[in-house]
Amino acid sequence: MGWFDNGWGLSLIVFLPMVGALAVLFTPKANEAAIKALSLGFTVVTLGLATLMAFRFDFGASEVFQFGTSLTWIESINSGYHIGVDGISLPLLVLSAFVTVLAVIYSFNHWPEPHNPKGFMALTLVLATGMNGTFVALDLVLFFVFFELVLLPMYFMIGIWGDKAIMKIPGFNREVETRLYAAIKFFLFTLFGSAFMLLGFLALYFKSGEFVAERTFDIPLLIHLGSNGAFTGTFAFLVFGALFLGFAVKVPMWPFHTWLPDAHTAAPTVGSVLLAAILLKLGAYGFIRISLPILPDMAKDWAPAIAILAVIGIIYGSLACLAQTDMKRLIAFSSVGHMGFVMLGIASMTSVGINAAIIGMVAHGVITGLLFFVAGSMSHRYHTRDMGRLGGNMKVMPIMGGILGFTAMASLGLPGLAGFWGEFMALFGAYSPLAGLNTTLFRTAMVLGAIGTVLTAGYMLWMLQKVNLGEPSAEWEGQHFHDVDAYELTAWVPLVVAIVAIGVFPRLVLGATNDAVVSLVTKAFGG
Amino acid sequence: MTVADWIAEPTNWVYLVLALVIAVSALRVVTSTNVVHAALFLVLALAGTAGLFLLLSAEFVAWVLVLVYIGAVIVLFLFGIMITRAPTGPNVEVDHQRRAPAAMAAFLIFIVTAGSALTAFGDKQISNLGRGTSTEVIGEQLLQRFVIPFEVVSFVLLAALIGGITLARKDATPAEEMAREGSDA
Amino acid sequence: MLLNQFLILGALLFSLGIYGLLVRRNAVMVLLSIELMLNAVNVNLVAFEAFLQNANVGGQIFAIFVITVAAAEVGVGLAIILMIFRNRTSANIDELDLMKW
Amino acid sequence: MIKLTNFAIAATETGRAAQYGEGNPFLEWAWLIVIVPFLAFLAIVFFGKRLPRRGGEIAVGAMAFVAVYAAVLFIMNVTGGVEFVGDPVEVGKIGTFAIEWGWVVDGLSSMMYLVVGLLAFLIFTYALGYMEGDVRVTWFFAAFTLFAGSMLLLVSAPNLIQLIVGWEGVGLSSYLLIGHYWEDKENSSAGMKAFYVNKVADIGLIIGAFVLAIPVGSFRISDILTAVVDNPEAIETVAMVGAVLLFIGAMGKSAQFPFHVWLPDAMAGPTPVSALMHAATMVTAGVYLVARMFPLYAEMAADARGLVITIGAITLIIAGLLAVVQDDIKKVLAYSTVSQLGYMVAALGAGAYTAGLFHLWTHAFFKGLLFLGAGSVIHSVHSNNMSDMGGLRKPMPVTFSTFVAGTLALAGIFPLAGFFSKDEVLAAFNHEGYTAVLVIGIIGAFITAFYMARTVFLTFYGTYKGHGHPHESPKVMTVPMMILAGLAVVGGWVNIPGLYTGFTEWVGTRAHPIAEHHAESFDWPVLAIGLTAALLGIVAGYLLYFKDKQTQLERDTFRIPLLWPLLEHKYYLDDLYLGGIVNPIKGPIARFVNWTNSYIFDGIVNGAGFLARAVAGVVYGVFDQRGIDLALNGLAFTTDGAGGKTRLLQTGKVQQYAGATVIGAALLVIGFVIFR
Repeated sequence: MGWFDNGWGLSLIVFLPMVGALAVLFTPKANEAAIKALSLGFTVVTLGLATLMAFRFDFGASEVFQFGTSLTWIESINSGYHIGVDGISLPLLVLSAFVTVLAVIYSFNHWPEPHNPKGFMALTLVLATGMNGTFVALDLVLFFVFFELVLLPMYFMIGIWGDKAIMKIPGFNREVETRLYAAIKFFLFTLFGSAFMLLGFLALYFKSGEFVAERTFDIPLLIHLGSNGAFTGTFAFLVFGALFLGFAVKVPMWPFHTWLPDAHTAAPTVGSVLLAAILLKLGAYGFIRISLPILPDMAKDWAPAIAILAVIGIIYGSLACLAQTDMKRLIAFSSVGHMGFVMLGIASMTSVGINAAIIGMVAHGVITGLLFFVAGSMSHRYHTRDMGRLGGNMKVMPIMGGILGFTAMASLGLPGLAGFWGEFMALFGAYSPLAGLNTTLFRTAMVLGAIGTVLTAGYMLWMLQKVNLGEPSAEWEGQHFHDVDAYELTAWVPLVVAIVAIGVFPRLVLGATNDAVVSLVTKAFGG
Repeated sequence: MTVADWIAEPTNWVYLVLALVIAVSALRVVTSTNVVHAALFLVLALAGTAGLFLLLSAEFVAWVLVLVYIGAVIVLFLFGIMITRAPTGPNVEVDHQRRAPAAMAAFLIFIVTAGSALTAFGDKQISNLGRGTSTEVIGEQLLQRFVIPFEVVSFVLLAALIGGITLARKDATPAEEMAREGSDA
Repeated sequence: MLLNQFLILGALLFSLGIYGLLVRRNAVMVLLSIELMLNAVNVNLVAFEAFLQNANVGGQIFAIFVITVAAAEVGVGLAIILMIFRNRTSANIDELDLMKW
Repeated sequence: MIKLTNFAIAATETGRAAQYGEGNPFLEWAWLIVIVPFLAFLAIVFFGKRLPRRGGEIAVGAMAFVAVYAAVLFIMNVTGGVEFVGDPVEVGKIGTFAIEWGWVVDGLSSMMYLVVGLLAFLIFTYALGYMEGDVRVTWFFAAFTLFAGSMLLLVSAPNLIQLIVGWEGVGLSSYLLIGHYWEDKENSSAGMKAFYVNKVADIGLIIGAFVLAIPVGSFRISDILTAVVDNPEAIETVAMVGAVLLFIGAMGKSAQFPFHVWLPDAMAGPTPVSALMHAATMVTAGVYLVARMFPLYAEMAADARGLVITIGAITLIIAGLLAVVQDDIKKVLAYSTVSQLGYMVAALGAGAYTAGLFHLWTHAFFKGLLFLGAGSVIHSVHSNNMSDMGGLRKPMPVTFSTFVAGTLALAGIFPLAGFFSKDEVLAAFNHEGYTAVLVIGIIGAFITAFYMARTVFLTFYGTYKGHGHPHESPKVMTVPMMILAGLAVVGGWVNIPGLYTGFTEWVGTRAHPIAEHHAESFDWPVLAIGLTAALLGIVAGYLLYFKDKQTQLERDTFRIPLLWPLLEHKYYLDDLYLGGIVNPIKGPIARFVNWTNSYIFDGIVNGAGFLARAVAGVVYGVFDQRGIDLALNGLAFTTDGAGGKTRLLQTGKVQQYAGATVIGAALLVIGFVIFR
């Protein structure tokens, strides 16, 4: 298995989906069965490799980058093809491969209009390459390339297969097609952030020339420099600010979140799932992988600001949820709140908080992914997402209602299910932040975050009451609704199992992350 | 140099007459409502210019102008007018309604060029005109010192020739193309 | 003879040409205006040649070049006008706004 | 007459050396009683529908297992004492803090295992009959089993994280079961209310856990309590805050003032649910938590106990008063439960560990029994309201007799269970010097007896006012009631001061023994006063609601608020009513209490909800959609608009371009000339 360990395995995980995308492109459009089989095959093999990697991963040395390789890539700027996984990226990589497979399975009989499975599958596979690549890249340029690669397929997914309803933009006397509005907003917003991020990367690159012989984009090397106090002062402050903008938009943190509800609402089901499950994680992952270790001093300076924004996000997202009538939009706003917990964990700058962030991300990935699946299937059947018109779903479609209820419970952070650990540990981290940070501020943030959990419970139960409980409205009388079908079950049951498994046995995630996080925190903040 | 001195020079009388002819006919070129008239006024203006060239003892250029321009180009124009069935009668709207901005632009350009000429050259005289430039000198220069521009210009002419033919050649209409494809099949 | 009397006449011809260029609707007449402008250039070239008394008569030779290029330009220009006329049965230049956003 | 101080004062350690511990197979495998309900839950969800009783048999079987296993553990504790902490399974590590699943078997938890297991078994059996033919009987049993599992997980928790997991698990099952008939919005709203109120209180629990865990470096309860005992410096500074925060969590789960509002609404669930969860077990989780952390409260955070006892006392009196004015039989019992929980909490607050748990123990039996009886009645007359009942003594003899047994036990009549536990609580108040609380407790005893008497008389005596023909419930329901009635009678005999105090030893068998006072004999004056108060309460109820059967209901509305009939003849009382002296004074007070309950405390909850919605609307509508989005869209539209305007310049008309070029060039030259 030498080949597997020395970079080929990881490269395969990253690029197999891309190969799959090409294969799909060369398949005749009419041959849908082949397209489905190809995309399923490629994603399953990718997941298989990722699982194999998880099994071969040396958990005793999870702070070391494993399975990696470092090749020359763009010589003129000394940027290399440097990849590798450690305990922080492994869970996210597996999550990404996992959710992609489920998304493909779900797509088998849920094609959003316009049909065109060929294009949709190809985009999904390209997206998978971008997502996997971001989690394994150890070179800033490589990271940036993968980070941006994700944008394009998602833009087309939203823009082509999205919601065709005409929406009125609040505050403006203007009507646009939802999918176009959302796609453009998503693209521009993210690009806006990425521009700053790239600036930050370049600044690091040029500054690194002062410390090493050749300027470098290499993340481990930069981390080494950063933890030895290379980057300080106004320079570092500005660089952190630039990276912050780039990542915060992607997370998204309040007040950079407004693209998210629109994008999630307008995207086709699979798009929403991938967006919620993986794409949002890229930003927070960037914080953990790049911002914190490379610029530890600035991270400390910025931590209160991050914490405040995170808490505002939690409360704000929850309140906004309570005002929604559109089910998908509610779930989208819930992401703002949940990612607020992730960011609160990161802001605490402790091993507890960062562990919380990672397990929170994984949990949010499986839970919100499932929520979007269910919401998508429901709107597929009812042809509406208006919660005022839904109701009594437990009577109409008991299994789907049950899964929705289960997932909502997981989402509100019920202990014993995956969502609990992220929230609980994030609050725990915020209670005792890194020494030197303002304890009062962080404890206030913790209390507000805890109130946020109540609000979360509030809107989730409210949604359940509106959608699941009560009597079905007269509108649906006499109509036949097909309860969960085989494809949906195949796609959902693994998520349900994952939610329970992580909830009961969080070591699935923490076992990989803890040592890596502790090492990161020790290196960056000296313990 | 006073106006009186200027008037005293006989060539200036000739110049004045030619300049008036050129100016008036140029004005008619751009104001005439009839295309044919405009073209003919252009002939007049060009003829006047040829006269000016003679005055400046540039005989070869003067005759080239007459032959090429008046002889060939204007004929081409008249063909063009006829082929495009340009409205030739009076009372046709040959101009835009936006004359004022155009006039302003033209006037600005006039001010700029005339102004710069006046400031740059004041009352510099053209003197020692002698017997004029011989065609021989021009021929020598053209084929010695200016041979490369000469070749380039000839190439441009060739390109223009091919381009003109290509453009003006009548393309087959879509219907005809269909018919042709059909016969192929 | 003053140099300026030729230069100002050239300027006048050029301005009138510009006026025509801007104001004419018919493409053929626009071409006529362009000829006018080229002619103004010729006047200037020849006048300067006379003024400078240069041995290699560059001004006159360039006037000849200008005449030649003008001929070429008229040939191509008319061909284009012809084609446009075929396609749109009009040689009015203000109806040609394909370069619009 | 015996003086108040005439009993032994010396405090004795209750801890005893445990005979059973490490290595005992029963203890090593005790985790089964937690796991089996969860497995049963899964089995019911997936296979329940296909079984003849739609999954009920799995639930009952699992509970039988739990009950038997718990009984074995309990007997082991009774015979020799049990103290055992299972090897925890580490399921994750965050920094240096371990997340572990484990189980604890000691005196306290084995008592709780037995209470949960036994009552769950009996009530599940009862539910087989009660829920027969229900729309979602399978789901009912699934959620009910889930509850049992969560409750056992909570009780068995060796660390605060597991406790929180179980804690929220019971909250979830409570939500599911209260809203069991979710076709009506009222029911699902009641479930949500319970969940919210608990969730708010849980903030206290969770933060309290942080507060205590940080200085100790572990979430293990044993580590925290060891620190309390052996290493006070580490934890002293946070002990008070942590204790108060944990108690806030307990207040939510145990429905203490001002968090009690959810419990009466929770009666929207099926009656077995009310019996098991909202009377016997789940609501005692808060009491259990305080008891589990008692060493913390006993010594370091003694000031926090002031809060505990105050809350308990307030709760017991206001809830008792409220119970008097209810017509819904289940609501009477619900307020009664709140009131009794107040006794338990106040007892713990007074430092009487054993007394609080003893009342928990007896209360579980008789209140469970009362709810089952109420359920049996409701099952028969299809109404919750006592105004639809009456005269059921004859058609439902078993229900009647068991209900009366439960009533007497609750009222604290010798020699039933409630007598001993309530007396011990009151004696503890007296001994610890909380005279005011003692007075409140005695008044509470009177009120308890009074409203229970009223309930019995309105339900079983007089004339039947409902529709249809009431009938006795089937055996599957009456047998559990009879067993519980037996326990309600004898349950208190395990802790008779001066005679047999086994219970004290049982619950005192734990790793960190509690130093508390144990009387060697009854506190006779308190006993006498308490018993008298209870008897007077029953007499008062008799006078008001038994005599003159024809008009008992009509007078209900007038007489409920009155404690008056205790002293006055009934005709004279009517005169007083008619004279309008008492009614204006007393009526409004009870109504005021009721009003504050439904308007102030309920109002705060609802208002908070509405406020949140309103704020949410403003935040979303004004701020998000018009603020941030506006700025963003504004930017976009400015660009767009500017583009739209400027594109008009792009006419495609060559001549305009040329004109512009010419003018531009000319101006440029002029500019050059001017600014040369």
